[in-house]
Amino acid sequence: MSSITELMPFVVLIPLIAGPVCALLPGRGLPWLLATLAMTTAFILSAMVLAAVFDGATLSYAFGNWAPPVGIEYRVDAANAFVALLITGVSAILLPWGKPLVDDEVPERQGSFYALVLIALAGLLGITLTGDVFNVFVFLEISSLATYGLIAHGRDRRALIAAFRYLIMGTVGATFLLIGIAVLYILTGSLNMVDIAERLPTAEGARALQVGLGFIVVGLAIKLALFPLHHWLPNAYTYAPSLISALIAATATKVALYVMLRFIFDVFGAAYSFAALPLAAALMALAIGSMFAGSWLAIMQSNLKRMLAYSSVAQVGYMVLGVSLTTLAGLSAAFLHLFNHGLMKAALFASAGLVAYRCGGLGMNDLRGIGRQMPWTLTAFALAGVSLVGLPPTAGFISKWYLLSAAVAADQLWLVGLILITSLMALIYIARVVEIAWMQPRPEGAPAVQEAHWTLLAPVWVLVAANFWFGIDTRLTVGGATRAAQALAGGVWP
Amino acid sequence: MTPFLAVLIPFLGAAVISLAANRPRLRDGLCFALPVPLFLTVVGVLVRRVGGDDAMEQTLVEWIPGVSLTLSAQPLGLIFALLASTLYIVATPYAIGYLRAGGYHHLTRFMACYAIALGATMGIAFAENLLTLYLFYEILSISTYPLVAHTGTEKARSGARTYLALLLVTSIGLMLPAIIWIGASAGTLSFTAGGILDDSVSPGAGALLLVVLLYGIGKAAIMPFHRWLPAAMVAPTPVSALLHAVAVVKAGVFSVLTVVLYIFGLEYTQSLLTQPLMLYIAVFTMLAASLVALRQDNLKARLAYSTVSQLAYIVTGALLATELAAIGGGLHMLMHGFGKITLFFCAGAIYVASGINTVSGMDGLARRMPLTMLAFFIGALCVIGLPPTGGFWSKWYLISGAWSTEQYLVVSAFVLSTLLNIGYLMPPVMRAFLRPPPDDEPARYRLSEAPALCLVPLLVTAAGTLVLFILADPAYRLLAMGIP
Amino acid sequence: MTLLSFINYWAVIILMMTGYYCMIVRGNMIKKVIGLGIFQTSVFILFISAGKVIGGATPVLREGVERYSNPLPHVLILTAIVVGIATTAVALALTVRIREAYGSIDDDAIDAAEEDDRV
Amino acid sequence: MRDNAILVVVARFLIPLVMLFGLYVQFHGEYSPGGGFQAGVLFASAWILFVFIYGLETALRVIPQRLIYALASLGVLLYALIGVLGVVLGGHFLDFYPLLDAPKAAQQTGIILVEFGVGVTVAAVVMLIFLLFARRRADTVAAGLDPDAADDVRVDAE
Amino acid sequence: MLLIVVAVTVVVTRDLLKATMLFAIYSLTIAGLFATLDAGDVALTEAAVGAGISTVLILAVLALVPRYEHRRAGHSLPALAIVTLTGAALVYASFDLPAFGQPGNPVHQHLGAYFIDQTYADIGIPNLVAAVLASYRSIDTMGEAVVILTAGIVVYALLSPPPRPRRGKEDER
Repeated sequence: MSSITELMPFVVLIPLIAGPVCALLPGRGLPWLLATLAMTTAFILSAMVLAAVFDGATLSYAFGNWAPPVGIEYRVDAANAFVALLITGVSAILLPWGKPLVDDEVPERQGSFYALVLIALAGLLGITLTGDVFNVFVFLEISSLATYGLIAHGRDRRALIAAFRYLIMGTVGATFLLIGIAVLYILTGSLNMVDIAERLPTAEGARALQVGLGFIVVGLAIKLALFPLHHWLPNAYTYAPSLISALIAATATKVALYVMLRFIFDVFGAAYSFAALPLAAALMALAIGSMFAGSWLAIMQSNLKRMLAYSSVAQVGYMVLGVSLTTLAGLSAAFLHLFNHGLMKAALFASAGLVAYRCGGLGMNDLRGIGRQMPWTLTAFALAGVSLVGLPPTAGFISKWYLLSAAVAADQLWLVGLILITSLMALIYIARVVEIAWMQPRPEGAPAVQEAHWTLLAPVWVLVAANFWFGIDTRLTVGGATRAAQALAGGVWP
Repeated sequence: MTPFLAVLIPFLGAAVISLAANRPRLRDGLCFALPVPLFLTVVGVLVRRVGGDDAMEQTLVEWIPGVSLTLSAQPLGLIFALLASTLYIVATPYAIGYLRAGGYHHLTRFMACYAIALGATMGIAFAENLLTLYLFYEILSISTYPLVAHTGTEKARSGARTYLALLLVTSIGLMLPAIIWIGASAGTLSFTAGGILDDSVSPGAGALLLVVLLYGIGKAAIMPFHRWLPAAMVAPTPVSALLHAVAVVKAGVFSVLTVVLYIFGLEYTQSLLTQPLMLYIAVFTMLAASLVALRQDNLKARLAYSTVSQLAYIVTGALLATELAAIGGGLHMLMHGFGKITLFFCAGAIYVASGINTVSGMDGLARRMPLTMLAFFIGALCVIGLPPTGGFWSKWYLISGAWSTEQYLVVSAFVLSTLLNIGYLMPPVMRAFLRPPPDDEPARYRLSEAPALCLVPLLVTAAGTLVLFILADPAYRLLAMGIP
Repeated sequence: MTLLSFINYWAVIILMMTGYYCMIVRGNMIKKVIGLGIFQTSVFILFISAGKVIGGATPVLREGVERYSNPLPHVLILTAIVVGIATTAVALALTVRIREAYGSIDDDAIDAAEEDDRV
Repeated sequence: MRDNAILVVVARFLIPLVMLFGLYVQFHGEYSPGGGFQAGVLFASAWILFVFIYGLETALRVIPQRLIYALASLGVLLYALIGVLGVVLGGHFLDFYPLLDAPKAAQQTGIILVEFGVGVTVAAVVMLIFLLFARRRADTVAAGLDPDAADDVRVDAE
Repeated sequence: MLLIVVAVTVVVTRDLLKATMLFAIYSLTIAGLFATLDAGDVALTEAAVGAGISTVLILAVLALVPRYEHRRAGHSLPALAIVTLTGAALVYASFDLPAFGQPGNPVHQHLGAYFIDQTYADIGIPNLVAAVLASYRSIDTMGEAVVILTAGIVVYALLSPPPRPRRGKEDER
């Protein structure tokens, strides 16, 4: 137990240190190799960490051996170990996949490119594991700054605009978070999450605290791309290099949601948060807005990556909806969907990336008849799409089952209808792509497209297989999600 | 020889067929071979079950706390599995022959999806609980979509869209919430003799659930959610024959029967407020679809509406909620399966051999395709329900069941519908045998049957309907085992 | 509490909102970056003024000084300033590239160019 | 500007002074305000002054761009190395006590070393960024483009 | 008050050069304010960063972009509403914030007191800010160094490829 505590911070530190090393490496092979190795090691470590906290334990690691709250601690329970496993796992699978695509899209200066990838991931992991509110801000900025840079690597010139607008929105979000942190600090004199939670009762009832909570939630909602603060997301996902789209789609919004929950539940306390502000109602309204706006806009898109990006907005809505039910079951469903959606979106973006790699464009016209020429890629896309729609036996079905059950258990039957309607909307946009790719003939004169190499396909299929595996064997995902919810809201919510 | 093996074989087969994509001979060989072990397995399970073994329950994994992915062999499911696996044997050569003769492409995709659909059908037949059934139900919907859209023409795509949309909208929008609701109230989803809902939901909720579930099982094609079935006729005929006359639609009515028998329970169903409502909707579907069928000139469309009507027989049987009627429904599933696949095989053979796909074009056809038309005649008899075919028995039990509950309206509807059946199935036969060909072109008189790969299967199934007339009793006893 | 004790906060709030307004309304990218700077610095003032103790001294230990201001906010703000300048640098680099790619750094012009791209 | 004698004289005098002050701030940070970050900025500004007076090419001959780029990473790595050293010697990450036997001296050593790491990174990055911005115009001209080309959209200047 | 005036002018002016200069003055004033609030380190940094580096950088960019801002059609009322709303929320909050500079405020009770009392015993250096920065909260500072490095790498990646002629539409391959 103690040795795993000693190793735990290295989930963050390995990529954080490997990043600068990567920046110094020349050529194309070495930086990639280092990045892959670093993320694989971090994945193994985080699996060990999750195993150690699975039965409800909490690990705490004090940096510099300064006991918290004086120093900064990393504090891990089932909730963040679960999220860390998703981040490291998805990136360990996607990095090997992305190599040829990166060679294609970012031919030069790959050392600095992979350095940014590692730093961005380290930042996300840092946010996930830390137990200090200011440290959240610092690591949030680390990952955001690296992400802006990575998005700007996209080949299309619109990538620059996307990065700039994301930068402005992201910085507003981070500054809002900072204002919230300032309020917390001024009222309690502490920065450690547990310590603040202990001291807050003296300040309860303060109007400032309500406002602080509001600022933190809004700031993180920007990062989360919750409707109506989602405008930065579609362009950023669309024009980023394929590897980056897949990586951030699978991880970044999830981390934002996690840390928002951490603030709501652990720092402010669920009892306070949901009483001080009409948080449940607000989150529910925004979640429903996200679900419908995201799904509707996804249907309207003619670019595959953009469509997937809007679909992410909708899926974030499901997660927030789970939280807004204010029951343990709803929160579990949110965590479950957080994990499963990471898997399915990674698979979808990865197969879309392969299509872009082989056929150049991602407009619906470029996709016509592509299924016959890239059967393995498009089959993977279709299967991951089945998971997104939420049909059995996929991970997406399991999330939806739990979300629906939670809504039924919370006597919110009308939500069941809304969830199902948006699922059917997902069906529309996925089925449309499948139909165009498989059932339409290739346009006259279009160049023949070759199926991607099996080394590229293998990681995508690993992700697809994971979608099916976790659709049948749900012990890890459901167990992890239930325990994560227990860790956050156990004893507070029914 | 377990249910699990029966489900596994087609899925493995699909994988092997895909891998053999680049070696057509090997692939075709695999396609021919695949139904045999499947059939033997189902027979093996049947023998063990009849021989007094238990239900051979197999749990693969605890899927969701309290609900497992479980398979078991129940009498009704065995009948269904036996029907599908038997017809799969004859349908495979027919499909290969038809596709070759028609010059279709993408045979690998076709055969792989065909196999997956069969696997899903086996899963539905052997499902031990509602969620497992739902799983395979959805796999069946998805895996048949590429088959319906197979030709890739605009018409095929739009038909397939309707098909998939209706099936998924009903199953996701109605069936899934109903399942969740039942799971939340009853605490279990296992199929249990006598039902599980009895005292866990209020009568009003139970009544609502009946409606939601019956419509949620869109594959049963109760009006107004029947549109997918005619839409699916854009598929190549082997698909229509095996899937839309047997596997898919029978999966729908099988689900209805199972839900009524093992989720609601017969007594509870009778007590529900909406039982008469749904019964009359089913009766209406039965008559209305027959009337529509009368007016269809396209042969496949006529058969499709006939299927809608015949499915409503089975749903009516289930909703009458008596032992006799339920057994009649189960038997009709079997008999209609054989009869309708024969008719579709014939329709396909006619199309392949002569390019004719309308009833009005069939004048004098018997001179060119006597064997096919003979088989068509026998199949029609079976669907109408006349001896010496198996269809007679199933209709007999259905009417007896209705009679015993003193639902005279339903009885008369059955009789009326039978007359309508004759009205829409006999004209093609009459035209083919009695009328002369439209012009005196000598070629029209030459004997030109469809290729052997198409012809033999349809003769086999036609013979099957006759054999079932004799074998109805064992089937009746098997079904009676499962109905309390 | 006197009105005086709020003036500090209110001044900060006004500054904050000025910067915020500049960021979201101004179409020019340089202006947005400057607005960002103003917005962030005003939050820094909030922290630093929270750390002030009236009659305190700079937190460097010396003989004969009893009361020091709180060092912790200073540390946080040092970090935050660094983060701020890092963001500014990235934003400016992006601005340069955008100008090169689009020939303008104004939102309206770029929106127009985006429309062209989409066609 | 190289021709302006007065400027050169002043600069020759000023640049070492600023650098010296930078070093003072770097290593005297424990006693008075200042530390790695400020020192890095000061050092970089001395370098920028140097660039203004002697030109970019001369400056790059003294410290080439690749070196600046490498130093930026090396500074962070120095910081991380000290952190890992704490773990290797049996403590936690960034634990300075295990570095030396005397606790206070150990802490001070650790602080000085990590501050030096920060200083190196900051100086290198500021130099790098300035370098890139300053060179951009020259690069643009070299690429045959006119950096002052009118905007695609009409400018309605005041 | 001076700050507000300067800030508003910065926002209003459309001459970017003027705005930059005013922004530098703004930063310097802030630095002075920090110094009077006993934050010597922060004042020094703000002066170096706000008035120094960012001014130099913006100036360097202004050499590459036009000096004047375009006039924008109309004012954005929704934006103004959002800003007012946010401001109002903060004013609402400010009523409950502790009074300025009182030693009894929570901020000074807990960690602040620890650092002032214990640092010399723990570490033995007089500059508390340096001690907290580099030892107690050293992982934050490492994060800060990484942020700077990231900025360096991003700018390097963005600006080191040679400029290309402007095109109407970037070709895809």
